[in-house]
Amino acid sequence: MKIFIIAIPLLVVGGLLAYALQGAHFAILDPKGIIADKERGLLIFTTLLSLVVVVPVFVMLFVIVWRYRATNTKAIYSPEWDGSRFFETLWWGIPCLIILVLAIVTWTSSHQLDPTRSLTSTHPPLKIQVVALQWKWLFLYPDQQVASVNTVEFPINTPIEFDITADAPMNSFWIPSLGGQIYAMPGMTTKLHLMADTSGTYAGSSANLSGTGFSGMRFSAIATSASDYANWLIRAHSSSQVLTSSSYTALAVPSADVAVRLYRLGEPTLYDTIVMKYMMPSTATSSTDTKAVNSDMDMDTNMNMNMPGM
Amino acid sequence: MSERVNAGLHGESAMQKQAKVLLGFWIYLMTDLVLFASLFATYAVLRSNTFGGPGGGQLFNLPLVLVETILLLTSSFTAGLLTIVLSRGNRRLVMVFLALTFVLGVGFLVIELTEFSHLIQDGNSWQRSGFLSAFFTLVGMHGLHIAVGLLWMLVVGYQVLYRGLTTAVTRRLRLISLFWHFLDIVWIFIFSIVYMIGVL
Amino acid sequence: MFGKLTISAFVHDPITNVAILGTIIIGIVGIILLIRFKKLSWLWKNWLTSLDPKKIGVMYIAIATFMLLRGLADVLLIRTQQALSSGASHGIINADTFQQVFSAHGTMMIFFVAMGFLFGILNLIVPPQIGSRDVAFPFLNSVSFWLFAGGALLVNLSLAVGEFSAAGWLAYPPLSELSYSPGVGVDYWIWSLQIAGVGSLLSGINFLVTIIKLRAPGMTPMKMPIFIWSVLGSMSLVVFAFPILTATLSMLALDRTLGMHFFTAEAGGNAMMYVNLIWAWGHPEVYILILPAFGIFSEIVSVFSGKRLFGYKSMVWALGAITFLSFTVWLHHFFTMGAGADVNSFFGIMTMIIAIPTGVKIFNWLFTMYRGRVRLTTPMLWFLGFVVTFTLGGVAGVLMSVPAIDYQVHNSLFLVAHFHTMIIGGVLFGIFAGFTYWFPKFTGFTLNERIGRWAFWVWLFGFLLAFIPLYILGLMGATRRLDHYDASLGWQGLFIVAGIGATLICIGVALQILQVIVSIVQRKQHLVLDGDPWNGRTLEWSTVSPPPSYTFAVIPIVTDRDDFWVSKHQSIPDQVPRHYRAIAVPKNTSAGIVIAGFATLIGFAVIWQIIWLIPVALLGLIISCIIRLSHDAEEEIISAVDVERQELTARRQRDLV
Amino acid sequence: MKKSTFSERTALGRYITGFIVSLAATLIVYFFVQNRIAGGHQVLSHTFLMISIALLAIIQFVVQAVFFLHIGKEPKPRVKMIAFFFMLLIVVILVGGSIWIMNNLDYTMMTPEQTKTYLQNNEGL
Repeated sequence: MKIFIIAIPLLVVGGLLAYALQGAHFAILDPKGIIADKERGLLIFTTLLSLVVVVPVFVMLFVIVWRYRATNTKAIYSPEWDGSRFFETLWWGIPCLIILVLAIVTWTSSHQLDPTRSLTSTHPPLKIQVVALQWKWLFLYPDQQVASVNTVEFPINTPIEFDITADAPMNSFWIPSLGGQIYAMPGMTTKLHLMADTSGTYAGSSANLSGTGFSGMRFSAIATSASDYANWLIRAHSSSQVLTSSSYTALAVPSADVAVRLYRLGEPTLYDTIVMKYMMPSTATSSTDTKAVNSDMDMDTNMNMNMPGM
Repeated sequence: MSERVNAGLHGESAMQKQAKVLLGFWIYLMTDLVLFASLFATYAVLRSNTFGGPGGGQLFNLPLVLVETILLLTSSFTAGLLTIVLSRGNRRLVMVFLALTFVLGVGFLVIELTEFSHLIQDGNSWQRSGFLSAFFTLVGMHGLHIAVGLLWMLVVGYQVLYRGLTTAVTRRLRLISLFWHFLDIVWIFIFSIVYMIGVL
Repeated sequence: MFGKLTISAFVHDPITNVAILGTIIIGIVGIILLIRFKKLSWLWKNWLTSLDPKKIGVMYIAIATFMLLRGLADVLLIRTQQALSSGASHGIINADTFQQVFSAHGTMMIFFVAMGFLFGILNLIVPPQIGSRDVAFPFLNSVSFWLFAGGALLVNLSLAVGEFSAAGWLAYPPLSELSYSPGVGVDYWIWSLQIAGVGSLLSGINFLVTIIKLRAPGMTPMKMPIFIWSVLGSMSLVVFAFPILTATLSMLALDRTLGMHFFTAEAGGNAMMYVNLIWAWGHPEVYILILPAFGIFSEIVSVFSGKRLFGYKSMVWALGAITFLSFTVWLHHFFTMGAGADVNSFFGIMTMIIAIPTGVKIFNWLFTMYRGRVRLTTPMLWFLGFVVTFTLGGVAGVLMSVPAIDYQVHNSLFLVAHFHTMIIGGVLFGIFAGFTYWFPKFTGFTLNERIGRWAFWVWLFGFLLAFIPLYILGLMGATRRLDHYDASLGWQGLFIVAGIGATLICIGVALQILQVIVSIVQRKQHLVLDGDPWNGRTLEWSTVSPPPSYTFAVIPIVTDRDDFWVSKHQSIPDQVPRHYRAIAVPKNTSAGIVIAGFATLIGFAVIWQIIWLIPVALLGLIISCIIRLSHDAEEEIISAVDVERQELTARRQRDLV
Repeated sequence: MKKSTFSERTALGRYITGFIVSLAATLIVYFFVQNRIAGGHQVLSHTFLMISIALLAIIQFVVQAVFFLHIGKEPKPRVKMIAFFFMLLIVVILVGGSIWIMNNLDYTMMTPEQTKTYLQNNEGL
C-alpha cells in the first residue's frame, strides 16, 4: 500500500512535466555561438563533477535510513561510535580535490570567457553600441551609420563587439543562444564579445528589473549571411527616420512593448554623448562649474583632477 | 562604597553583571566599527566623484582640523584619567574629569559644525556631488556619535551628582570612557584618510 | 500637515482592497474575542510586556506565521499571474502591482518569516540548552522583539496606506532612487528593514553574550550542544553583517530624503557600490539563516538515531569555516556586473570552497544515522526532505559559482529555483523540523504524527512541482520577475505546473495549521508527562513540559556533552535539593513597546515626510530610553515556597509515567 | 586622597604615554602634509607621504588599542580580544575587498575618452 502512496505522486509529477515540455526549446543548452557553446560545456562538466559527491550522498541516504530503521533490530547498533579519523579525512579530502579541479577550471574559463576578451576570426569585427532605454533596446552601428530599436542584425562568423550602456535604471543585456549576459548601467560602458556560428533569429532579453515595462523589453538578435546583412543595411539606410540627439530624446521617453524600428544614424557620436551625459554637470544648468573644471584640468598637476569616476 | 551584593538577576553577582554588560557593549562597539568601515569604503570609492565640483584640496581648512583632532585626543585622554579616579571612588575628581571630557568634546563638535556650515554656505552641500555626500555622511555620522556621547555624559553626570558613585553609575561611566576611546580611534582614520590624504 | 500623506494614499485596486478588508476584519474579530473573554489585560500582563524569553519566542513565531501566510498569498498571486499572462492575455494584475507583490514577497519571507522563526526558536531553545534561565539582557530582548514587530507593522501598513517598493527585495539603485521610484514604496522598504535590522542586531549581541557568559557551570565549549555552536556562528554573522545593511540603507535613505548622491546615476553617484555593499551583508544573511537550521538537524538526527552526533569536532570546525568563509564570497551575486576575470574567479573559487564544509556536515549526518536506530518521525522526514532538496540546490549553487556558467543563468528562473531550494529546502524545512521537535517541550503535548506526515509529503511534492519547472524555465532563457511573456516561447505549460506546485504548498501549510488545531483538541491523548517525549539528549529536555517561568529550579552542573542523556543513563538518583532558594525573574515592562513604538513612528514620519513628527518622535525615543536606562532593571522574586510547590507537582507528574 | 597604589601609577603612566605618542603622530603627519601643500624647495614625495600617513595612523591605532582599550588585558578566554581581531578581519575584507572590486569595475568600464585621459595621467603615454 505504501508503494502506491509514493508512486502515484511521482507519476503525476512526471506526467505534468512531460505535458509541459512539448516543443520546449532550451536556449542555454542549444548554443548557436562559440561563447554559449563553451559555457554549456562548462555547465555539463561541472554538473558531472558534482555528481561524484551527490550520487554517494543519495545512495548512502536511502541505504542507511532503510537498513538502520528502528524496526530492523537485526542491524548493528553502536550508539557510542561517534568519530573516525579515516572517514573524516575522506570527506574533507575528496571534496577538497574536487574543488581544486573545479578551481583550476574556473580560473582558466573565467579568463577565456571574459566578456571583455575579443574573439579571433578571419572576418573583421563589427562594433555595435547598445543603449538600454526605459523598456526598449537601442542598437547603434557607428561605422555603418544605421540604428535600430528592439532588433539587431549581424552576419554569422563575425566577432561582434558590443559596447553597452544605459540611459535608464541598471539593466542586463542577454542573448541566451549566443552567450552570457552583462549589465548595462548609466554612465558606464560594459563590453561583450559574441559570435554566431549558425544563422537564425534568437530571443534576446533584459535580465534585470528596470521598472514597469521590464517584461516587454525583449529584442530579436538575427544572425544572417553576409548578403542578407547587406540588404538589411540598405533597408535601414533608406529608412525615413533619422536618429539625432533630438529624435533620440523623443525615443528615450519611457514606453513599453515598442515595435521594431530602423533609423539612419544622424550623429555618429550619439553613444558617447549618452554616456557622458551622466559624467559632467549638463553644461546648460551649471556653466560656471564647467569653466572651473576646464581651468582646473590644465593647471592641476596632482592626480586629484576630476577623473570622472564611474 | 560597600554595596549589598543584591541577589542580581537570576542570582548573579554585581561583578558578573558588570562583566556581562561590558562584553555586550564591547561587541556593540565592534558592530559600530563595521558600520564606519562601510562608510569608509563608500568614501574611498566616491572620493574622486566630485562631478566637476571642488575636491578635498579646495575645501579642507587644515589648521582647524588639527585643533579639532587635538581637542578630541585630549578629551579621550581625560576620559582615560576618569577611569583611574573612578576605581578610587573619588567623586569630586570624577566630576572634574567628566566635565573636562565633556567640554573638550563640545569644542570638537562646535568646530566640526562650523566647518559644515561654511561648506554649505559656499554651495558645497551634500547635494553637490557623490564625494561631498560621502564626506558629510562619514564625518557627520562620527559627529552624531559624539553628540550622543555628550548627551550620555550629561545624563550620567546628573546621576553622579544626585545618586553618587553607585555600582550602576560607575559601570555607566566605564562604558562612556570606552565609547569615547572608540570614537577617537574612528577619528584617527577620518583625520588620516579624509583630511590628510584628501588634500594631497 | 501630513507631508505626502493624502487621501490618494488609501486608494487601491480591487485585489488589494479585498486583502485590506480581510486583514481589518480578522483584526476586529480578534479584538472582540479578547474583550468578550476579558483576556485583554491577560494578554498585556502575561505576553506583551513579558521579558520571559519563552514568551518572546512564542510571539516571534506568531508574527512569523502570520507573515508566512501573507507571503503565501503573494505566491498565489505571482503564480496565477505568470500562469495566465502569456501572449494576448495580461493576467490578473498590472506590472506595477506585480512588482510590488514579488518585492513584498521577498522582503517578508526573508526578514519577517525566516528571521522571525529563527529568533523565535533561539529565544525558546538557547537559554534552556545552555542551562540558563534567561538571555543576557532580558530588556534588550523585549526591545529587539518590538523593533522586529514595528518593522513587520510598517510592511503590512504599506498594503493599506500608500504602496510598497516595486524595486525587488533588495531595491537596486538607480531604480530605487527618487528619479525612477518617486513613490513612498521604497521608503517603506528601507524603514521597515532598518527598524527590523536594528532589532536583529541587538538580538545578535544579546545571544552572543548569552552563549559566552551564561552557560551552566561545567559546560565548556566542547561540551556545548551542536545547536548552540551553530547559533554562535550565526550570531557572529548577524553582529558583523547587519551594520553593513544599516549603513547601506541609511545611505539610500539619505539619497532619497536629503538629496544626496551616493548611488544616483548622475552627480557622481556610483550605483555599483550599493550592489557591492548590499551583498556584503546579503550573503552572510543567508548563512545566518541556514546555520541554525544545520544545528537543528544535527540535534534531531542524533536524537532520532539514538546515537551521539558523529564527528562533533569536525562539525564544529565546519561551522567555523562556513562562518568565516561567508564573508569572503559576496561578489558571486554580481559576476555579470563587469568585474575582471581575476576578481570573478577569486570570488568564484571562494564560493566553491564553502561547499566543502557543507558537504562534510551532510556526510557526518549520514554517519550519525549509520549503525543507529533511526525512528522516522515527522522531524526526521523533514530532515530527509532537507538532504534531498539541499543537495540538489547545492549542485545548482556550485554550478553558479563558476563565473562563466553564472553569465548564462544569472537573474534567470534557474537562480530563483536555486535560492528557493536552499531557503525552503534548508531553512524552512529546518524550522518545521525544529517546530515539530520542540513543540511538546513548550506545550506539554506532542503534535499529531499522521497529519504531520501528510503535511510533509504534500509539502515535498508541492515544492518539487513548483521549482523543477523553474529550473527548466531558467535553462530555456526565462528571466525572473516577468509579469508577461510571449506565447511563442512555449513557457506557459511549465508556469501552470509551477502554479499547481504552489497550490500544493499552500495545502501543505493548511495541513500544518490543521495539525496544530487537531493536536490542541486531542491534547489529552498526547500528553508528555515527563517532559521528554523523544528520549532527548540535551538539557532543555530535563525540565518538565511546559517548563515553569524560571525553567531550572537549580542550575544544573554539566559534566559531559549530551549531558541529559548521560545523566539519564548513569541513573544518578534525581538529587532533590534539601531546600529551594528564591529566584529573581525580570519584572514585566512596557518600555520595550514604547521605545520600539517611537522608532516605528520615526520611520512612518520619514516615509511620509511629516516633518514636524520626526523631531517629536525622536525626542520621545530619546526620553523613553533615558528613563528606562537610568534605573536598574527591577526584579520579581519567586519565593522559595512557590518554587518548591511547582517542583513537587512536576516530580509527581513525572512519577505518573 | 588615598595613596595611589602601584597599579594605578602604571595605569596613569600608560594613559600619558599613549596620549603623548598619539599627539606626536598626529603632529608629525600634519607637518608632513603641510610641507607637501606649501610646495617649497624640498618637497616630500607622494608615495613617501602615503606610507607615512598610513604608518602613523596604524601606530596611533595600536597605541590607542593597547593603552586605552587594554586589548588582551582580560582573564582567559580573552573574548573581547577575539571579537576585536575578528572585527578587524571583517573590516579588512570588507574595505579591502570593496576597493579592489570597485577599482577593477572602474578599470574595465572606462569609455574611450576616459581611457585616453587615464592613460595620459598614469602611464604617461
